[in-house]
Amino acid sequence: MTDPARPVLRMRGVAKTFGLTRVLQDVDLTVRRGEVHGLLGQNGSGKSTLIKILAGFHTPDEGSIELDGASVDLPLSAVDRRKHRLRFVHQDLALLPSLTVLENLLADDVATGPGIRPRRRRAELARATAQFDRFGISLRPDTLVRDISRLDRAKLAIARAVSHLGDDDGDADGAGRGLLVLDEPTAFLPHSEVAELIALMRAVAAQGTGVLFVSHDLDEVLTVTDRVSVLRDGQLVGSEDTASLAREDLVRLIVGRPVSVLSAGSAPVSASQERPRLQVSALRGGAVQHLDLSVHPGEVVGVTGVIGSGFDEVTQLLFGALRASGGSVAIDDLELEARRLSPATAIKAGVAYLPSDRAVQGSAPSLTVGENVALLSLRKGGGPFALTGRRLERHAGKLLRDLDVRPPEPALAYASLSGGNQQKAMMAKWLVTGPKVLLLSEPTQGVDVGAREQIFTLIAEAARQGCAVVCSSSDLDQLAQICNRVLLMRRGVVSDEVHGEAVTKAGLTEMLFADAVVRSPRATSDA
Amino acid sequence: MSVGTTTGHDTDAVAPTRPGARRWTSRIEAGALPAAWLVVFVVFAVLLPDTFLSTASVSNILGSQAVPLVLTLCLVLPLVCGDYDMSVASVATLTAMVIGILNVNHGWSIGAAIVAGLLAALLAGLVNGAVIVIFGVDSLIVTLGTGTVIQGLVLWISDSTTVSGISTSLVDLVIGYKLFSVPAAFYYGLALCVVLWYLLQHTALGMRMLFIGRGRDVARLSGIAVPRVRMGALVASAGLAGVAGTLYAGTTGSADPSSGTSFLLPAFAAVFLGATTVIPGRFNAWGAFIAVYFLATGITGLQLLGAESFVQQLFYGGALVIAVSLAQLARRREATSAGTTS
Amino acid sequence: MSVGTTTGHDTDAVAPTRPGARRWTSRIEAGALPAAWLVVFVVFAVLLPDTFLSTASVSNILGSQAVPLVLTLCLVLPLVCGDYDMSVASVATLTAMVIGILNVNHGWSIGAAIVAGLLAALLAGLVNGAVIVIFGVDSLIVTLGTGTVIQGLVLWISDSTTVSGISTSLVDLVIGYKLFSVPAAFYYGLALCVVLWYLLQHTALGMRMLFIGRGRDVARLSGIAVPRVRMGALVASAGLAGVAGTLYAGTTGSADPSSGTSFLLPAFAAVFLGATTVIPGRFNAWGAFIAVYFLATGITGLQLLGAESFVQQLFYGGALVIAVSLAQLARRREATSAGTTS
Amino acid sequence: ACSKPGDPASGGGESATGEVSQAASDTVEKFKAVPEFVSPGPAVDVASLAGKSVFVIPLLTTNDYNIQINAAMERVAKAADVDFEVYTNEGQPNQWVAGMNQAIAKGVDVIILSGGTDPRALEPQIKEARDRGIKVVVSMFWDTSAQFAPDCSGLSVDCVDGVDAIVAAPYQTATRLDADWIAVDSEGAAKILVVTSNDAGPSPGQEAAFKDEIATACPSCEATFANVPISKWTTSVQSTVQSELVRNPDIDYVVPLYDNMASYAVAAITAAGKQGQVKVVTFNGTPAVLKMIQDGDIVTMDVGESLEGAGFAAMDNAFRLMAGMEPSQVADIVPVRIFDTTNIDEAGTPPEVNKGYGDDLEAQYLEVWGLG
Ligand SMILES: Nc1ncnc2c1ncn2[C@@H]1O[C@H](COP(=O)(O)OP(=O)(O)OP(=O)(O)O)[C@@H](O)[C@H]1O
Ligand SMILES: Nc1ncnc2c1ncn2[C@@H]1O[C@H](COP(=O)(O)OP(=O)(O)OP(=O)(O)O)[C@@H](O)[C@H]1O
Ligand SMILES: [Mg+2]
Ligand SMILES: [Mg+2]
Repeated sequence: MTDPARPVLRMRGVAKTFGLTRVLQDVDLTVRRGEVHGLLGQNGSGKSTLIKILAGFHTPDEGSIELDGASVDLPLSAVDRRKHRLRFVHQDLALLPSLTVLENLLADDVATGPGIRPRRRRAELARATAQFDRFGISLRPDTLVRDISRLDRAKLAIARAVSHLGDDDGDADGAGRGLLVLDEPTAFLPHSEVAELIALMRAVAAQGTGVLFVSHDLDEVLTVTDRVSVLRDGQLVGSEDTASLAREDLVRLIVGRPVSVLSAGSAPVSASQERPRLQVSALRGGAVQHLDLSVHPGEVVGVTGVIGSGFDEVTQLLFGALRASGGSVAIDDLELEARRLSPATAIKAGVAYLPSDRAVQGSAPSLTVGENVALLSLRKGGGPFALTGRRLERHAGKLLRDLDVRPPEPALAYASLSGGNQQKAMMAKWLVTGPKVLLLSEPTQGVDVGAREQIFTLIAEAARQGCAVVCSSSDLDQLAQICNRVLLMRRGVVSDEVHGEAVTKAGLTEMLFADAVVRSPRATSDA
Repeated sequence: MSVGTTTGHDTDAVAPTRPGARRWTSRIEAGALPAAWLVVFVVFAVLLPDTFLSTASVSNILGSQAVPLVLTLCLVLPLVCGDYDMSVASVATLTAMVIGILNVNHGWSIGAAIVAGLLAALLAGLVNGAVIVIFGVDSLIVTLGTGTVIQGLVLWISDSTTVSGISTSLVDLVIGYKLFSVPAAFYYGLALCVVLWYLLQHTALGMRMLFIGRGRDVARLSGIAVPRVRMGALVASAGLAGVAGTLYAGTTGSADPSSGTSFLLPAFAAVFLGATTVIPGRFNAWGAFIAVYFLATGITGLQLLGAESFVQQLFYGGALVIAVSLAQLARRREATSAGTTS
Repeated sequence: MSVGTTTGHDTDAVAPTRPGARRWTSRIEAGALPAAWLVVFVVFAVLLPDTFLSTASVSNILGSQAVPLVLTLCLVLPLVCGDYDMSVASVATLTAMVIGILNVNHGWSIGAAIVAGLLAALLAGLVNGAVIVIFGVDSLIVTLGTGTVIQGLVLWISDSTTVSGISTSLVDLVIGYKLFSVPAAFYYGLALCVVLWYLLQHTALGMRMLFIGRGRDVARLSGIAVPRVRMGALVASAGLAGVAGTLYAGTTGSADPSSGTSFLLPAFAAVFLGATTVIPGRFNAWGAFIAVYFLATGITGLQLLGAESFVQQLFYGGALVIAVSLAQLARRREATSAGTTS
Repeated sequence: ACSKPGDPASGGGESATGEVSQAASDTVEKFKAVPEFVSPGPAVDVASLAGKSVFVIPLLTTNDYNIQINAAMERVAKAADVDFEVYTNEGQPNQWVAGMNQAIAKGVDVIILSGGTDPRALEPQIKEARDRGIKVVVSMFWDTSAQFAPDCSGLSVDCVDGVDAIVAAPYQTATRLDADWIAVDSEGAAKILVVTSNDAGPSPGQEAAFKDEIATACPSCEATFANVPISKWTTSVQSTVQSELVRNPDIDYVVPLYDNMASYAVAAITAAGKQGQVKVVTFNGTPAVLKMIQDGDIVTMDVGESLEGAGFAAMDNAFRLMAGMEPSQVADIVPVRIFDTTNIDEAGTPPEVNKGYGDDLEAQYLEVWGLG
């Protein structure tokens, strides 16, 4: 039996550089048995890197790691990870979209051990079914992961991580009850699911397992964690008992200064009363059954709902990223048939769209920041043969500085920017086209508190210049801060609408979870 | 190098469906190539009831494709892991030549010569693996390069001459012994198919390879020893190429220094064609088997019809394009509504 | 098909650094191949001061590589967009053969014959593009298939015979006229390099192609007409293959049905090698140029030394592997600490 | 005196079904013997040519056939103190062009396109060579049946302006010998499959020659033809032969036109289980195939050609041109011999290249050249 006092994880003096960039420096981190430990920090502060060191993916330059009191060789081997029951939900979930749900679920099991041993398909299937029942996942095991919703993907990743923690052979041969590491698992989850996940973490911790939990949502962190550690620029600025911290203290620890926007309920940008800039009628397609909507210049309209309600498809349909099956869209005087919309026509009509999936739909990570940012402004150069090259770098450099992308270096690979800066760079890419309509999908997903504030400012600025903004998001806090008006979708139609003073997190939460009878869609939509 | 020739990535947009529907089209897709095979078979059986349907003809189709089949199968392993191996044909030639030289010119026993030939193949695989995995260089260009080097080595050791008179015991082992009047070589290919099928579909190792091919970083995060498995696949691929070379030497009873390379592109065509069937979208052993024999059936039918050789080429290329397009059509059918055009 | 042979994906982790540092290693990497070229040149210049350094030899190196260079360049376009074109060598043969047959056997004027030959090439490109883009089929297997079909067509229309006696005005245009005693063909290749360089590095279209190759979704969502651009690249690639075929016909004054295919794999090797230099990690025109001439310089030097054939192959393959590994090492140097050994 | 295959039957008269023409039997007997030396022409003063240069562009330098021819040429060039260089290549016309350019730039005296290099793909370069006063010899490309005139006057087929001399290759001679031998061996009752390769230059001519010869030598024999392009030899010869054996189970002779196709034909017969029933008869006399005659019962006859003889004949023409003489125009200059089970051991055990064509070929040439 292991000594209960021994921490599950103790990292000492861990340092890591990528090339010449110091990402982690002298980090000491201890996770005790049975505690939920929050790991906080701005985008790029090194949280995921620390976690990938634990996963054996990166080798630290310096430092040592003890698991269950025994020091282990670095890089951490799969064998040690298995022995000490380190389980992960990685930031991007680490699922393979082209493989099936079952295969993804088994990934960690097949990763080590004798390779030629036969798979026992029936047992695998039975285990999968059990896991799915436990986590309320209703998926066929042979569905491809790319065909399931992001929520299901997150649940799958969590189920995969937790699957062995409950096994009863714990505490054998010096191994403890393990460590569950969750890197921003809540980014994709709606409220109800977050609550379930929090319950799950508690339950897991109650068994004696340590939980390391990364999130940008301070409310979640304050709710669930016992202790928190905060990274700033790769250095540990403190490990504290959560109970001893107020929200403001946390923000100050993370950002290094107080941030005002977060503290108060927002003052939404006011909409001007001209005629609508964007007018949508009878739009349908995907999960959306019917949508009428008009947005005035300077107005920011939020769309939210539960998973499957189609709220996140509204922006995709309006941009032509997803083909609509009917309806029409008017931008100023330009009438467009929704079915004919394609990204090209939408862009020509003055529409900009920030997809939620930055890595695949928003950017080409292997190309440079400059290229990614300048791709759209090329069109303005006239004709297909506008010169690029050095002019591009200068042009992009200016854009990056204007939007405070750090570092404002166009020649860097886009992938090397941290999440928040990637998002700001994407904003730069679209805002430079001077859009009339700005469509946003989860604009601050995985973005830290500081960058989040800057992005809000950018949105407000775009609205002030006459943009009609539509934002689909499941982040109610965010909607409350930026929107003049929020539509709630249920089963593909707008079931409710909040405006004016009512647009607060509390108001939205109430609306979302109110067990209200769905009223007639026409009546409730944009009157 | 980030020129990247990873084979495992999905290029297509998502094809979302309800699970039931997915099943249905997937089955059509998987069945396209076997159906085409059946059609080709029936057409020729009707056209040529006497010759095409004879035992001799069937045994010809089955027996003559052992070398192409094994070369196609050996490509499956690195391709599943996301690596190209363009050196397999050269490695096969190397093995055949080593066997020929040692057995004929140096009087080694055939067994010892085969072992030496296979060791040479494995060594080539180790070099491929080391450069690709350890240095981290793009597999396509490395294996194009090592393939050329090996080709040069073969010319060197053979003095550019054909070696004939390889022990008849090898020839007997490969095409002499027959079961149901089909030469042994066919059964070796079949056995290899079974082994690969078991490995890929029914072992943990097979799944690791699949994970590596579909996402190297994710595989590492899952704790898979990516370099070791990739290396293993490349070495195994070279080893199997050595087996192909042994069969080749046994088929012709001789080893010539230059002919082997003409197997390369047909093997690639077959392995990609095979990935449209059985388990559509994945490189798989039975798919490769079906692809090789589908093409061989058509070609043999045309030969029996007395068609000119250019007609055979038109059939070969046309069948390839049409079969793949059909499989893709079956898959796209329902995806269209999702508006996910490339 | 999700077997996917996308060329644009990066398999390596990114190696982000402060800009200064990045520039520095990137420059070493970009310089590896030109440096190797220089070394090869100097070595042979010292070994063979009289023959290798002569005008005739230099002009021979430059002039004789026009066809391989153009074939290499025509691969750049689809590869940048993430598509393989394995049919270019067959298309070049087709064009040469159409020119030969129309000019020699049917008495067409050479100009008209060339136009017909190039139209045939473009038609082949349209077929490739249609099947790949519209049906959405994997480019590697489609072009392997169409390449075989075209090869069959060439055998058909030519009756498998070489056509000789193509108009001397074509021959003059290709190798007759000289500037600084280098045949015109070299300058055509050079001009094509300039055009491709301008297209890829200095136009919006070039950048769109790059985005299509590296991220088809983002390209689509940025309003790029992905199918049209991919199609265009495939048609252009076939058209340039037609130009290569025309140059080939002009170089030899004849058209033979089979020798063209041997250009395919060397062209692939060169285009991938070229992607390690000038703009490391990207297919680019000058890189292809340097790769082709680096290899040609070495081979010519060895020929002048009287080295045997196999030595040339060892050099060719070895240079390929070593040059790519060196370029990769330069890049890895700083990335090592990132532990990104995949 | 020296009858050759294809000559009208001298004594046999009409052959009936199942009979073999006397001419065929005579020819086979004659060509089973060691070939007699054929003089290329008047003596040449080769000693005066010291320091001149010969540049050889072989079909390719990665096959034994060309390597052996090159070796023979090199040996006598050394004896004559003539500069000798071989251009290494892999058989691409593009490379031959570079070789021609290299030779022209060097200003050599004679270029020999040797062992199958296609001069039709080098017309522009050959013209340029002529303009520079460089002589061009084409060796082992055109068949002995082709007429030759240096300026192409009166020639319809395939002439390349600027070629100064040719060494004709015994392709059709050999093919006719194949036919004659089969006629005799089968006693006039053969069912023959000829595997051709239309994209190999001499193949169509050989096919016609085979048809012609078998019709006179053995009227009751039947021949069918199957074409396999060069690029498909590895992958298709075996299955083509096997398919033909299925189509026509009576076939008892398979004639791959060239040795390089023979091993696949052997594999086809073995795989079909027809060892002992079907014989392979072919041409080139490469040691590997001659060895198959010694080793097994499938390959039963191979017409050998002396590669040494081909090399000497090419150098002989080069010497003549450099000495300002008329080139030799002897058609059957390259020694040819039938090797079957009766005389195979004369080629050596195991067979060696150049063995079995008489021992004094080189000496006799050296004598003609005044070096003996
Ligand atoms: N493989 C890598 N090579 C080079 N630099 C890297 C690599 N991975 C991450 N970085 C850099 O290291 C820094 C820390 O990144 P990390 O992903 O750990 O941040 P994070 O705290 O998880 O941020 P986020 O909240 O956005 O997830 C960033 O500047 C990032 O650009
Ligand atoms: N590209 C796709 N491929 C396969 N299935 C899809 C795809 N997009 C949506 N679906 C399926 O359609 C259903 C509705 O998905 P949708 O994306 O509309 O949900 P949502 O309300 O937007 O929730 P989320 O927050 O997960 O995006 C889900 O069951 C999902 O699995
Ligand atoms: Mg992170
Ligand atoms: Mg969704």
